Amino acid sequence: MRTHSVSVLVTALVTGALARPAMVVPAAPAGAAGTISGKVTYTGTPPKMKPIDMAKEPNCVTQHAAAPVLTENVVTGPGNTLRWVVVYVSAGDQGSAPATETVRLDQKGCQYIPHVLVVQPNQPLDIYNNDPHSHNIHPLARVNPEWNRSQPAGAPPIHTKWELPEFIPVKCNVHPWMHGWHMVLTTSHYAVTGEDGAFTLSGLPPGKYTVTAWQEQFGTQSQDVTITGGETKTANFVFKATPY
Amino acid sequence: MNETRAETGVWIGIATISMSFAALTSALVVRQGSASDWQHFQLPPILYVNTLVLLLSSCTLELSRRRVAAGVPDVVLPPQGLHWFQITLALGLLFVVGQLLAWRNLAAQGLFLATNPSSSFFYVFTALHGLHLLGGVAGLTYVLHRLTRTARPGARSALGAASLYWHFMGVLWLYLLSILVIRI
Amino acid sequence: MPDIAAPAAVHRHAPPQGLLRRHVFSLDHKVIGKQYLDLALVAVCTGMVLSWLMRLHLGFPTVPIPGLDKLSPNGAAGGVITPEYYLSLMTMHGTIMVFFVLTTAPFAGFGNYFLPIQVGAEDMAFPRINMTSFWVTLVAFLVLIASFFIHDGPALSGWTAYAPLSAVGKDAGPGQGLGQTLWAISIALFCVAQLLGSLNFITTTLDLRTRGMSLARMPFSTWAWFITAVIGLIAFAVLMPACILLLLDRVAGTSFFIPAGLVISDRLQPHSGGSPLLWQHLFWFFGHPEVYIAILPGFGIISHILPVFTRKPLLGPRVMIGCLIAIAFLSYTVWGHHMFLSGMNPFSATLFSVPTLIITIPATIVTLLWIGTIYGARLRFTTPALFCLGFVSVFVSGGISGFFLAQPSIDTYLHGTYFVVGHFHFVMGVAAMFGIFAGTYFWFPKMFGRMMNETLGKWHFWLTFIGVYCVFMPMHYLGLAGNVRRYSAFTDDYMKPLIPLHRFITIAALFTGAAQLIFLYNLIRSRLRGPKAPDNPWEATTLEWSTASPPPFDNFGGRPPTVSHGPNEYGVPGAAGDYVMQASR
Amino acid sequence: MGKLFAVVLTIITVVSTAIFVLRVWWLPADISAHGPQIDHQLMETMVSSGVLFVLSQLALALFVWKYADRRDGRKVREFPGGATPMVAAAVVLVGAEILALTLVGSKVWAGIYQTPPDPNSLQIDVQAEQFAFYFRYPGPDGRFGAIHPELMNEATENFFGLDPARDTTARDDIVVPTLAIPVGRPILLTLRAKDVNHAFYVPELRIQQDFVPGLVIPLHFTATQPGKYEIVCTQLCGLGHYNMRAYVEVMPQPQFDQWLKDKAAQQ
Repeated sequence: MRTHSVSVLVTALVTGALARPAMVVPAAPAGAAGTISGKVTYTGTPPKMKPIDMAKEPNCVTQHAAAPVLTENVVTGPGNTLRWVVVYVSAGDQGSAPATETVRLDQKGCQYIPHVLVVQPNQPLDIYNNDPHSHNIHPLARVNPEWNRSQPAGAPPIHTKWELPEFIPVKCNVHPWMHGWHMVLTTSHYAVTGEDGAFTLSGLPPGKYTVTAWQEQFGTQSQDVTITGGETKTANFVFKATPY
Repeated sequence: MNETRAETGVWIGIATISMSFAALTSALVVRQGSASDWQHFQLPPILYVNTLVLLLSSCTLELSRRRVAAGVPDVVLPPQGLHWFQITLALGLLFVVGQLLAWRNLAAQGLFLATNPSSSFFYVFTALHGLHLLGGVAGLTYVLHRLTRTARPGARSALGAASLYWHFMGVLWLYLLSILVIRI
Repeated sequence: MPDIAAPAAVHRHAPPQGLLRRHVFSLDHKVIGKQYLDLALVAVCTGMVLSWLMRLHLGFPTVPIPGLDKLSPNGAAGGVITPEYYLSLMTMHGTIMVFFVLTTAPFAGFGNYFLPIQVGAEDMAFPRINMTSFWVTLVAFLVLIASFFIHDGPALSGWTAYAPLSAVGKDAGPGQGLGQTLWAISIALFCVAQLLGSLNFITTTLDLRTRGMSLARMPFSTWAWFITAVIGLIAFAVLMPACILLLLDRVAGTSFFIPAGLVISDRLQPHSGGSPLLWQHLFWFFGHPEVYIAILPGFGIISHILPVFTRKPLLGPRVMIGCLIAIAFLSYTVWGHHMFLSGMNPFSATLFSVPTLIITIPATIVTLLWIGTIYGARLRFTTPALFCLGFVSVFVSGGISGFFLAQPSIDTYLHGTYFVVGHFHFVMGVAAMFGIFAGTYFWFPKMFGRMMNETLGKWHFWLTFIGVYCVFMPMHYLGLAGNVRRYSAFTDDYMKPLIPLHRFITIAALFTGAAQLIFLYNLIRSRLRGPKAPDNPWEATTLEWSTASPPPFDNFGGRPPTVSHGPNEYGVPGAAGDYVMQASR
Repeated sequence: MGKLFAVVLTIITVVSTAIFVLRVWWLPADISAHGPQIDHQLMETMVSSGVLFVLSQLALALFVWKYADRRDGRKVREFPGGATPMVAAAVVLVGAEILALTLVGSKVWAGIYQTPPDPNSLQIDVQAEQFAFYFRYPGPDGRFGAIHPELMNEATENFFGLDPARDTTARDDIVVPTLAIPVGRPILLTLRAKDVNHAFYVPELRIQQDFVPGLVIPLHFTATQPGKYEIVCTQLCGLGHYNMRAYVEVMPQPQFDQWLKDKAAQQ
């Protein structure tokens, strides 16, 4: 079985355990909330980010004529930083408010923007097709019901949501190179590392937390962090990269 | 004489069923050749007992038919004819029970429908034959009901047709058994 | 076969009493025939609406169709048809038309109604089985239609349902989950119904012919139904196990048709060793005889009706029957021509192309016999006559394009293009339909005791005749240009310039479809308020015209006819009214 | 009414035949070595069946025009000679035509599908999947890496499920979505399907072959005209069937070598 799909199963089980935390939101304690921040880097030689050849879809070729799109399974930045890593509180979370604002996923230039999208259970999700040709969204959900729908050019956005926590790989059936992830997390304390590989989890009441970092190719790592007052703790993650 | 309609109907039914099993046999041959994952397995010995039971039931049915034919036409069924007829039905059901035992034997060996292609075809062949045999049992009971209730002339030709179907079930099983022995 | 003495008129079943027994669960072959025809009518309306939706999508892909998103929120959000919904429409259009219209109407519908009367019997050999086969067909139709209303929508693997797309299950895409399972169950049920129906047809033809009705004196339509029943018997007996194996592959995890190592929707499928070509062989062994099941009753109806309106006997009646039998035999040797490029051994392509070309000889003879019958005729242009002439012309057009597809070398280019779509629509979608229209206009007076309106009938003919040529002849040009079939949109550079031709076809299809509403209106109005029909409005000779309209419960009012003449006694010098009835003294 | 039918039928026949004869819509120009034979076979069939089509339609129209019933009580006349001339015409005419078409046709077909490929033809591995074609060149070592279905991962562009870590021959394989071939050189494609049935069809190359899961099907041809042509799928494979397009670029040998080097660099 592929390495990262094993990791998907493991994390799905772990987050599944958190599926039904008491949803009652404890009143914020008197002291200020703490934050955890840090950086995600890698060691070793990461797989080469190959240019994606979109010859099949001329519209996308013209859109990316200037800068060819690279594969996004391992996106490295200056200083061995890793992008698209989801860092979240996997244990010790004292209940998170269910998110209500709508999350937007765009399909532009035959790419999913953002590549990794984090939502909370039952959070409204709108999927737009901004390309002049049709796409076909196929989230390969196992825990949630799987669905597979086409979205012709100019079709109205698909309004959907995910009920159960799961890490769902998403692919476009019409453009095989188009891949993305929908991470359904029960906690509201999460962050996705950007170009600089940095993340900050803020608004954490004092308590003992397990912070987990997930990367689609290299799996997950966890660290325990204890927050006593309003201070900022650092937690860095280093993934071991292999070229293939 | 439209009395032959029942027999003509059964002959056409026989043609249909043989065509279906011919199609399944060709599917078996093609499937066996198309990949190297064909694993032969030992046929449960009870199958041979079942075969004897089925052939015996054909003999008893023939005896019963001769008794009925020898009897005075349109008179209520002579007792021996009825006696042999009921034995035929019992043997038929015994055959079906025997087939189920064969299935349990295979299941005990861990060979289920989807385990490998040879067991798939074994189950499909025996299931379809068993189904058509139960159809034959239903036909025989219907004929028995018509014979015993009102000895209308049509009933005797219906018995002829039903016994023709039953003998075909036996022949079909012999053919299937040979295919199973050779191929699976 | 010696002349069979007419059976003592033993009333095996007395006329039914209750409303339910008379109209719903009836044992009377005439009621069952009408029920089949009504089912086919509903099916053809459904099929035609599906073809409208398909053509609208191909001609004008971005134009939203109002109300469609209500029928299928997933498939056509905002009324714009998505590719998977288009393929579902195509699959259901094909399946409904081939099975529930072209096999049900000419064979089961007219055959059930008229075969017993034409051979002088009072009913089918096994009335209960006959009733069962109708109700199983209806259940099969409902199961098929049900797949429109499930979450994932109907199957999308075409009416041919090639494995592994049809065998893998929901991983293969939308519609391939429950939708494909319902498709397979519906077709398996349909096979059961057709096998029982064929059994009835053959037994009735062999055993229940009245005194004097030897095989040689049977009308051509009876011959056609008899031969179609024999073909159907063998063909559906092969499709039945194929559907069972497909269902087992889908539900029980067996691997009859699914090989090892398939990665579908990023999942390695848990199957191994199956052969997709095995499904194609089993399907097309049924598939090609099926297209003859659709057209042979049409041959029978045209050969039955043409003499009536040319007032002269059919040219070469023995040759005609010989050709029907020859076509029946050859139809089982040609199935490989659907699979020239399917990965089958190329040597067998040459092997299959020879009988495919040979089968054009009996088809040509049949056409020449019809044209020869019109020579020296005294043509009466009633609506059934016009539809017969239309049938001959359209069958010629459809048959000619068969020459191209029969040769593997040309099929290399034309396979999978609109040339094939034009070919089989001309032969099955139009010629067989003209056979059904001719049969309806010809036998309506006998079935309902009322005449259909001739003016409406003629309008219906002219609009449909010209319409079908405008719809299906351009498909041959699309095929030559390489336009691939079963595409829901034409985004390829070399297909984009063909879109204007698709728009023309779409408009023509809408007009031709609208013309069918004239036929529908004529049917309903004539059933209610058509003028009373005499027993023999067309001055025909066969047995159904020597009894009342509509015929009594046991067809001949207790007096089974004695047949003294063949069905072809037209233009007889010295006979009263230039024809001699089959049952005349 | 008879005259109207005859006129309408004649117009339909004339218009349909004219569109065929004038080639308003016609095959694209052929660019393959075996193409002219197929075009010739098509033209021969077009002419012979066109004649058959026009004759029978016009005969039908003529008879319907002449023999409408004018209630003048004239007798019906049988076709001179009865049915035998019909049978004879069908057997002789159509039989001869079939014989000719089969004899020539089978040689054309054999030339493409029954002859073994040219030994020094360029071998390219083609994989069709739900809804794209991918082509694999052996790379400098001239050997293809082994395919592992469980390793197939579109996100990492590992379409053929290669295992470069352990399989050295797979390291230099070049996987691209465009089929580039040198002009004039025989090409041998090995077609394999990843999931369901697909097909490889290039109208200009006059070549078409289905992909069947579980089978590796060889297909060989030689392109004679440089240019960029479209490869489309003609076997229903699911919702993206209409969009499974790829391009075949026929280029002179030096340009092809350069193209291959550039693609190798990107692997």
